[in-house]
Amino acid sequence: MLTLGHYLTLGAILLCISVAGIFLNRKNVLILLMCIELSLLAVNMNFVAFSRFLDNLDGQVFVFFILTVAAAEAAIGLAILVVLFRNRRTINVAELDELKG
Amino acid sequence: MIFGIDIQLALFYLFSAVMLGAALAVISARNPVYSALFLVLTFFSAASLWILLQVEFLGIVLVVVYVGAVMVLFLFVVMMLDINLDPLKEGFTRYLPVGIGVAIVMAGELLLVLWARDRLGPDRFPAPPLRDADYSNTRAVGEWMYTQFLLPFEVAGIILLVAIVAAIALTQRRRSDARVQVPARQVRVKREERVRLVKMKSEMPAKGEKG
Amino acid sequence: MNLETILVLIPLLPLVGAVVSGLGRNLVGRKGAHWITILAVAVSFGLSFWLLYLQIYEGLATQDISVYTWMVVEGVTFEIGFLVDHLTSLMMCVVTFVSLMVHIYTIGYMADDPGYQRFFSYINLFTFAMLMLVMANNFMQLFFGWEAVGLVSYLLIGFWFKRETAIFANLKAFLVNRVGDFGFLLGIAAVLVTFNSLDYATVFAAAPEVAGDTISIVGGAEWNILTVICICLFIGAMGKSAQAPLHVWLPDSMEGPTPISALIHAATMVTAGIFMVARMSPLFEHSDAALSFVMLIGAFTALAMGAIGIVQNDIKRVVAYSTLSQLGYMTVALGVSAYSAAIFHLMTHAFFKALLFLGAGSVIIALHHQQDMRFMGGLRSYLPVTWLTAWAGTLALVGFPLFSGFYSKDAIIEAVHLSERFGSDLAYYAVEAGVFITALYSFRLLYLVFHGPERFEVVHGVDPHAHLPDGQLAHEPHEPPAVVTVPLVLLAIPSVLIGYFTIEPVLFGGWLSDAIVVAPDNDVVAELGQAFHGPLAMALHALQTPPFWLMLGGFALATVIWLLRPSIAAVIAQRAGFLYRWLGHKYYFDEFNQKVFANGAVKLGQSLWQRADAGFIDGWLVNGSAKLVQAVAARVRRWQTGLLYDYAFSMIIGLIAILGVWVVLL
Amino acid sequence: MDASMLIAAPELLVLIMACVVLCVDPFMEDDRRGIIHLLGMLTVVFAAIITLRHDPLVEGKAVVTAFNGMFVRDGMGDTLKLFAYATLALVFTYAKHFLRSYQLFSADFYTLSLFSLLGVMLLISANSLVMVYLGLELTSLSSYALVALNRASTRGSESAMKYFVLGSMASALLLYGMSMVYGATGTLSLPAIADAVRVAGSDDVLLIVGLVFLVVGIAFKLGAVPFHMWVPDVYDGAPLAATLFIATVPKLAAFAMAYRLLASGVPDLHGDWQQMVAVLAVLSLVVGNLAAIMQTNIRRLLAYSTISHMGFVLLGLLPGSAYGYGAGLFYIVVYALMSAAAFGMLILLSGEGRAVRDLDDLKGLNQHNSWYAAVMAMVMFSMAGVPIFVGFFAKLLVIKAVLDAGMLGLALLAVVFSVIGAFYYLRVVKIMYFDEPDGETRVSVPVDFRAAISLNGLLMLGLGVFSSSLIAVCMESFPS
Amino acid sequence: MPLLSLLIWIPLMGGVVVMLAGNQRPALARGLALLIALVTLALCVPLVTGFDNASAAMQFVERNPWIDTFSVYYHLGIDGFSLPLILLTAFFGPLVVLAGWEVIQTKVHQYMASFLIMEGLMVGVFASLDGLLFYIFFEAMLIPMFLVIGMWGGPRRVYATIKFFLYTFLGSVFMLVGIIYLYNASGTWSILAWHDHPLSMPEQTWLFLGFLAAFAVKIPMFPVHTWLPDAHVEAPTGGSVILAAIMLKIGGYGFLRFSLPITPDAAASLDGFVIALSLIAIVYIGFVALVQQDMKKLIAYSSISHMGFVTLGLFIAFGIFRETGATQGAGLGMEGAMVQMISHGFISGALFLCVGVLYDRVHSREISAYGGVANTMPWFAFFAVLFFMANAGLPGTSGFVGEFMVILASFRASFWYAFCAGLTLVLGAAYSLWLVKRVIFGEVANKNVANLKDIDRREAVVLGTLAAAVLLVGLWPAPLVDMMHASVGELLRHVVQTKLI
Repeated sequence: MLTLGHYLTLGAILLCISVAGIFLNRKNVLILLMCIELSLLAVNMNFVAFSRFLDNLDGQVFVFFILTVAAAEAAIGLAILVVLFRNRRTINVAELDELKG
Repeated sequence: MIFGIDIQLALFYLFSAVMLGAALAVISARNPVYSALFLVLTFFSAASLWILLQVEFLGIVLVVVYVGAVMVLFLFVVMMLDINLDPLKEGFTRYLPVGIGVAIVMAGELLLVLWARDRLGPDRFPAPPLRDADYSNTRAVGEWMYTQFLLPFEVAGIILLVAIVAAIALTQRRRSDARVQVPARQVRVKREERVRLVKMKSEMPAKGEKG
Repeated sequence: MNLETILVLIPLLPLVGAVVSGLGRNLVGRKGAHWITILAVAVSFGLSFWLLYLQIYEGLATQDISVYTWMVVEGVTFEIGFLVDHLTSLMMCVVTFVSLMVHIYTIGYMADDPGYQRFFSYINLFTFAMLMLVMANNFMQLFFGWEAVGLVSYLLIGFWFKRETAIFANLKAFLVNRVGDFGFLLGIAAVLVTFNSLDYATVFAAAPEVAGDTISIVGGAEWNILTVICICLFIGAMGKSAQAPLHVWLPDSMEGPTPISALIHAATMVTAGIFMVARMSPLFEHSDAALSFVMLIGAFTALAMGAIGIVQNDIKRVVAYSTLSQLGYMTVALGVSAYSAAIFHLMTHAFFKALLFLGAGSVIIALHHQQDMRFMGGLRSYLPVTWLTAWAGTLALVGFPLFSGFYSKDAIIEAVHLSERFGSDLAYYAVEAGVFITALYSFRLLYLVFHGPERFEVVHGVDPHAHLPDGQLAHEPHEPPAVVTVPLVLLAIPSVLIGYFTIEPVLFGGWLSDAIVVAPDNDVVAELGQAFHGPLAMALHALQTPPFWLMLGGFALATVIWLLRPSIAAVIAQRAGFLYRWLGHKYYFDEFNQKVFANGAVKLGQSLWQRADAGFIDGWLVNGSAKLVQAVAARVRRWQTGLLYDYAFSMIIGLIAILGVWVVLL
Repeated sequence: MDASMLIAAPELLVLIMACVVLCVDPFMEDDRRGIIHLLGMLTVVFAAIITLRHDPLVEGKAVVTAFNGMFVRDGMGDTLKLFAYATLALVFTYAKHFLRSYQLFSADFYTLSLFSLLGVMLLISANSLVMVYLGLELTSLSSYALVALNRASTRGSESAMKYFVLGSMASALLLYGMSMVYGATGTLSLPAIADAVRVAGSDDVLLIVGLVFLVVGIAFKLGAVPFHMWVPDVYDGAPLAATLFIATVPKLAAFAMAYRLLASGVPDLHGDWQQMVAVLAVLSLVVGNLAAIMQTNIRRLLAYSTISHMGFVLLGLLPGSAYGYGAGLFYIVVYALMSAAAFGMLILLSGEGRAVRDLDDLKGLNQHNSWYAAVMAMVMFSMAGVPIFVGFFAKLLVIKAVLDAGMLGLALLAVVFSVIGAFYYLRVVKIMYFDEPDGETRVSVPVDFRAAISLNGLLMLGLGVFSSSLIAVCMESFPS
Repeated sequence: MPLLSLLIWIPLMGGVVVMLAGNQRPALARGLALLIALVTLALCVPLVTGFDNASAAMQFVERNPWIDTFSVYYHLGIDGFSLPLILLTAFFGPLVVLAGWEVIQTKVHQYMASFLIMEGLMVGVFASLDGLLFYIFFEAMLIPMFLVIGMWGGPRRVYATIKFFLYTFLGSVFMLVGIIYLYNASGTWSILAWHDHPLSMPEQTWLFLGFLAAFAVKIPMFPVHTWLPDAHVEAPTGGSVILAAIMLKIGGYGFLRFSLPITPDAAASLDGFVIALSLIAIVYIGFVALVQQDMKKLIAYSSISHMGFVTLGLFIAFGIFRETGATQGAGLGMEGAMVQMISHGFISGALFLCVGVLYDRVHSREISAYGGVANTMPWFAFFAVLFFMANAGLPGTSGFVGEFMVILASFRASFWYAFCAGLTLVLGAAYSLWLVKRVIFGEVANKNVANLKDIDRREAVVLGTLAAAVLLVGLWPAPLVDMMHASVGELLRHVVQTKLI
C-alpha cells in the first residue's frame, strides 16, 4: 500500500539531502542554487502528496506557484552569480568571506 | 498486483531510489555540469512520481518548466562562467561526516515524528481514489487557479516581471564600443536639433548697390 | 535692657567682634581689630560680672530662657537657650575675665605677627563658643559649644599654619577631640532616647525615674542606662579635658601662640569637660560605676601626666603637663562626687595656670621665641615682674597654703580621702603622690628659667630679627611692654587670693547647689564642710597633713637637683635611664597612636581602597563583568565567519534544535 | 469587477506606478531623472491617501477580505502599510542623494523598491499561506536585486549572494512548514487553518512540525538568532541605499508575516510557538547585543543592533495578547523610523565616492555639524531605549506585555541586555561628541534631505513626548 | 499658574534656546543661561510662599492625561520631601552657570544648555507623581550628564562617563520592570495610589529589590558606589557639583517615594541589609576616603559616606518600630536623612567648587600638587576650611544637623547602629582635615601655589552664597524641617502599616 507516509518520507529525505548539500558544498555556488531547487522539490513533493491524499486542489495550485517563483528565483540567483563572477572571477564559496565578524 | 507485487509501490520505490540517488549525485558531483544533469534526472523522477499520483499537470509542468527552462539556464550559466573545476571539490570529504551526521539527525527527527505516532496512516489519509478516465487534472487545476487563486496568479506574474527587471538590471552591461539607442534622447529630440533652418538673404543683384 | 537681652548679648558681642575683625580685617586694621574685640569681651565680662553680682546680692533666680527654637521634630524641641545659674555665671566670669586678660596680653605678644586681626578674631570667636558652651540649657547647644571651641582650638593651634608641627598638632588635637565627641554624641543620643528631651531641666528632673532602666548593648548583658549615658558623656569630657588616654593632643597644642595656650589649653576650654560633668551631676549621681570610672581616669592622669612634666625641657610643655595633671585632679574630684571642689579647682586653676602660661609667654618673648629651658636661666633680674608673678603662680599651683591652689587642691585630696567609692584608695595615693610631683616639676621650671646661671649668650651686632642658633640672643632680654605685664599682675591677684575668699561660699556655702546635685550618701564635700572652720584654719591645719609635706619634699628635691647640684640631674637621667626614657617618650602614647591608629587607619584605608574597592568591586565585579561581556562578545563575533556554509550550518542547527526540543522531546 | 479591487486599491496603485516608473525610465536623460524620484514620492503619497481614505466598503467593519479571501484588509495592515509608505518616503529621500553620488541613479532602485513595497503590502494583507509565500518572495527577490545593485562592488555581490542563498533556503524551509500545515488542516486559508486547528486540537504532530518550520521562516525574515547570519553581511555589503531600504520597510512586513502566520493562523498553538519565540528572542537579545559590542564598523553595529531589536519584537509577540501584538507593532514601527534615520545619517555623512563604514568616520561630528550629531545622538539614545525618546516607549510596551504574561525572567533578561546594548550606542555618541575630528566633514546634501533627516531625528523626541497617539493607533490595530 | 510645569519647562526650553545661540556667541549663551537659571530660581519664591507646611497632601498638583492607552498622566505635585529638593535644584542653577562662566571656553552653548536641561529634568523627577513620568525624568537626566562629563571632562572622561551611564542605567532598568509590574497589578501609574495598593510579601520583596537596584546605585550605596569616584574625578566642576549636590539625592528621594511606602513590609524585613550596607558605607568608605590622593576623589568618597546616613536615617524607622513598638524617633531619622541630603547638596557642591577653583588655576587635582594655599589665597582658604569643617559635621553648619538627627534616631534602634554611624565624627574629620592640612596649610609648596591668585568676585559670590546656605541651615534648620513634618507623618503612616494581602 502506497501511503502518504511514503511521499512525506521521500520529501523529508530530499530536504535533508539538499540541506546537507548546502553546507557540504564549499566550493561552488552553483551547486548551492541547485540544492535550493532540490529543497523546493521536496516541498513540492509534500504538497502534491497532501493534495492528493486530502483530495484538495489547493496544494497543487500552490506547487504551481512554487515552480513559478522558483524559476524567477533561479533567474535572479543566476544573475547575482554572474555579477559575482564578474567582480571576483570566482564562485568559490570559501572565498566569499570579505564580509565577516 | 502482479506477482504479488504492488506495481504502484514498486514504481514508487524505483523512482524514489532514482530520485534520491540523483539528488545525492547532485550535491556530490565534481563537475557542476554533471550536477545539473543529475538534477534533471531528479526532476524527471519526481515528475514520474507525481504522475504516479495522478497529478499529471504538475508532472508535465515540472518537466517543461524545470527541465526545459530552468535547468537549461543553469547549464547555460555553467558554461558561460567557464569555471576551473579542479580545486572546487576540496573540503567536501573533510566535512562529509559532519554533513552526513546533521542530515541524518534531521532526517531522523523528521521521520521519527512522521512515523512514530502513526498519524499518517490510511485512517487519517485514505488512499486517494483513482481518477476517472475523463478527469482532467489540468482542467481542474486551471479552473481552480483562475478563480480561487486569481490574486496569487497575478502576483506570480509580477514576480516573474521582477525577476526580469532584476536580471536585466544586474547583468546588462553597457558596452562602450556598442552602438546603442538612447530612447530618452530620441524622444526628447527637438526640431531645432534635427532641422537647421538657415535664413539667408536672397541673393539678388541690387541695382542701387553702388547708388 | 531686660535680662534676656543681656544674656543674648554676652555671647553675641564676641561673635560680632570676631566676624567684624575677621571678615573685615582690612577694613578695621590692626588697631581696630584689637579695640573691637577687646571691647566686646570687656562688655561681656562686665555683663557677666553684673549677673554674678545680681545673683550674689540680689538673689537673682536661675534663668532658663530660650532664644530661638532650632527645630521641633516629633514633639522634641531642639532649642538654643541659656541656663544661667550660679555655676554658669561663675564660669562666665572666669571665661570672660581670663579671655579679657589674654586679649590685652595679645596686643603685646602678637605685635609683630601678620595674622594679628585673624588672631583677635579667633580668640573672640572662642569666647563666644565657650560662652555658648557654659550657658547652654540643653545638650545640643552644649555640643555645639563643645565642638565650636574645638574648632577654634584647631584654628589657633594651627595659627602659624606654615609650621609643619603646628598643623600636625592641630589636626591631632581635633581628631583626638573628635574621638571624645564621638562618645559624647552617643551619650546625647542615649539621653534623647531615654528622656525624649535634650533640655537639662527636663532631663535632670526625670533622671531619678529612669535610674533603674537598662539597655542591652553586647549580647544579653544589661547595662544601666544612666551608666551608659554617663560613661559616654564622660568620654567626651576625656577628649576635651585631656584625660588619659585622650590627653595626647594637649602637649602638642603648645604649638599655638602662648596666649591661646593660656586661654584655651589651660584656663577655659580644657575645663569644659569638668564643667560638663559637674553640670551633669544629677545624672552621674545615679551611677557609681560611671563615677568610679571617672575617678580612676582622673587619678591616673593626675599622677602620670605630672610625672612627664619632670623631664620636659620645653617651658610650655612643662606647664602643659602640669595642666594635664591638674585636670586629673579635677576629674578625681568629680569622680568622688566632689563636684563643687572640682569647679573650685577649675576656677583657681584658670587663674594661676593662665598666669603661668602668660608668664612663660613673657619669657618666650623676651628670649625671642626660645622655649627650651636648657637655654634659659637667671632671668630673674631681667624680668622681675614675670619672675614674681611666676612665683605666685607656682605657689598657687603646688598648693602652698593660703594660695588659691592650696584651697582647691587640698579640698580635693581630702574629699578623695573621705570617699568610699570603689577605687578611691588608689585615687588617694595617686593624688598624694601627685602633689609631690607637682612641686618637683614646678620648682624645676622656676629654677631652670629664673634662677641659676644664664645658659644663653648675647651676641651683639646682629640683626635683632635674625634667626639665631639656640642659646644665642641678639640683645639682652628685657621685660615686655605693659600690655603683657599688666595682665600678669591682674591674674596674679586672683591666683593668690581667690581661694581664700571664695572657698567658703563655693565649696561649703551651697553656692553651687542650684546646679549640682549630690546624693547624700556621696556628699564628701558636706562631710568636709563639717570640719571646715574658715580658710585660715584650713591653711593652718594643712601643715599637719601629708600633702603639705609632700609638697615641701618636692620643693626640697627640686632645689637640690636643679638649683644646688645641677649635676645630679644628669646622673639620675643616666642611672634611671629606663624610667627617663619612658617619661621622655610620654609612656609611648604618641608612638602607639601613630603606629596603631594613624598608620593603621591609613593602611586599612589603603587596603580597603586598593583591594576591596578598586580590586574587588571595581576590578572584579564591574570591570570584570565588562571584560567578561567583551570576551564573550569577541567569541560571539567570531561565529560570523563570513562563510556561507557556516551560516547555513547555523540555521540548520537552529532548526534541528527547535525540532528536537519541541517535536521529539515534547 | 468586484469590491476586491477597491479594497486592494493601494496595492494596485503601487503596482501601476512601479510599471509606470519602469516605462518612463528609458525616456529620461540622466539629468532629468529627478522625475523618477518624484514619481516614487507621488506613489507613496497617493498610496497613503488611498489607504487613509475611509472606503465605504471598509467602513463599519474591522476586517474585510477580498479576492476570495486571499487578501485581508484590517487595522494592523493599514497601520503597517502607512508606516511602510512613510519609511519608504524617507528611504527615497535619503537614497536619492546616495544614488546620485554613486552614479546609480536610475529607475532600477525605484522600481525594485516599489515592487518590494508591493510585496510588503501583499504580505501584510496576506490571508492565505500562498499569499504569504508570494508576498514574501516578491519582497525578497526585489531585495536581493537591490543588494546587488551596485554591480561594480565586490562586497555588494558577495552579500547579495549570501542573502540570496540563505533567503532561498529559508523560504524553502518555510514552504516545508506550510506544506505540513496544509497537510494537517487541508486548507491554505489562514482563518480556515485557525478553525481547523481549533477543532483538531494542538497535539497534531504534523502541525507542530509545520509550526517549527514556520517559526524558522519568520525568524529568518526578522533576522532572529540563529537565523540572523545574513543580516550583518548584507547591511555591510549592500549599497547604503539598499541597506537603508532593507533595514526598514521589509521589517514591517516581517512583523506582519509573523502576526499573520502565528497569531491569525495558529492561535491555538500559542503554547507551543510562544516557547520557540521566547528562545529565539532570548538568543537574539544576547547574541545581537554581544556581537555589536565589538564592532568598529558602524553598519555591522547597526545590523547587530537590529538583531537585538528583533529580539524585542519577538518578545512582543510572546504573550499572544492583543496588547502584546500592539506592543510589537509599535516596536517595529519605531524601529523602522529609527533605522531609517540611522542609515540616513550614514548617507548624509558619506562623502563623494566614499561611503561611511567605520565608526571612526563619525569622529568629532559635533565639532562642525552639531545639529546632525544631535540627530544621530537622538537616534542612538532612542535605540538604546533611554527615556523620553520613542525607543524607550517601544521597549516599555514590550516589557509590559511580557510582564503581563507573567514572564518576569524574560523581562529582566531583556532589560539587562538592553543595558549591555546601551554600551555600543553610547560609543557612537562618544565618538561623535568626545573625540576630536580628523578633519571637517562637509555635508552637502539637498535641502529635502536635510529637512527629512531633521524631521526624522526630531520624531525620536516628538514621538516620545507625544507618544500617546501612536501608541493608541498601534493598540487599536488589534481589537482584543 | 502651573508653577511646577514652569519650573520644569522654563529651564528645559531655556536649554534649547541657549543651544540656538550657537557656538559663535559664547557671551550670549552665558548671559541667557544665567537669566534663565535666575528666573527659575525666582519662580521658587511663590512655590515656597504658597506651600502649606501643615498639609501632607500633594500641593500644586497638575494632572493631565498624557498617554491614554495606558493611563499615563502628566501628574505633578509636591510635598514636604520634594519641595526642599526642588529648591536645592533651583538654587544650584545659577551657581553652576556662574561656576562655568570663564572656565568653559569651548562649546559654551552646549555646556550651558546641558545644565539647564538637567535642571528641568531634575525638578521633574522631584515633582512627578506619575511613576512613568518619574522614571522618564529619572533616566533622561543621564543624557546631559553623560555629555557633560564626556565633553568637558578630564583625561579618563570616556571611561568615567560610560561607566556612570551604564551603572545607573543598569540599576534603573530593574526599577522599570518593577514599576511596570506595579502598573499591571494596580492599573495605574499614580505613585500615590501605589502607596495604598496591597501587595503580597514575595511581590513586595522583588519590587523592593528592583527599587533598591535603582536607588542604591544612584545614591550610591556600598557596594555599587564605584562609578561615583570616577565620574566625579573626570567631570568638569559644574558636573561634579550637580552630580553630588542633586543627582545623588534622587536616590534618597526614590527611597522615600517608592521603596518605603510602596513596599513597607519588604523594607521592614530587609532593613537590616540596607542598614548594614549604610553602615559599611559610612565606616568603610570613610577609611577609603582617608587615603585618597585626588581631592575630587576624596570628596566623592566622602559623599558616599554621607549618603550612608541618608539610607540609615530612612531605614532606621523599621528598627525603631520593632525595638520600641512606636514610631517615636523614626521621624527624626527620616527628617535627618532629608536634612542630610539638602545639607550634603550645599557642602559637596561647595567643595567641588573649591576644588574647581584650584583646578582652574593649577590644573591638578592631586593633593600633593598643593600645599600652603592659605598663604596665597586667604579668602579661598577661609571658605575651604569652612566647607571642609561642614563636611566633617561641625555643629553650626548644615553638615552637623543631618548626621546629628540620624545618629540620635539610630540609637533608638540599636546602640551599635549609632556607634558605627558615630564613627564618622572621627573619620569624617580625619579625611577632611587631613586634606586641609596638606592643601591649605603649610609652607608654600611650589611655584604653582606661589603664583596662585585669590578668588575673584564671581567665585566669591558663588562660594559666599553657599557658605551662607550652609550656615543658615546649620544654625536654624527649623524652616527646613517644618516643611517635612506633615509628609513624614504621612510616610510613617504608610511605613508602619502592613499592606500584605
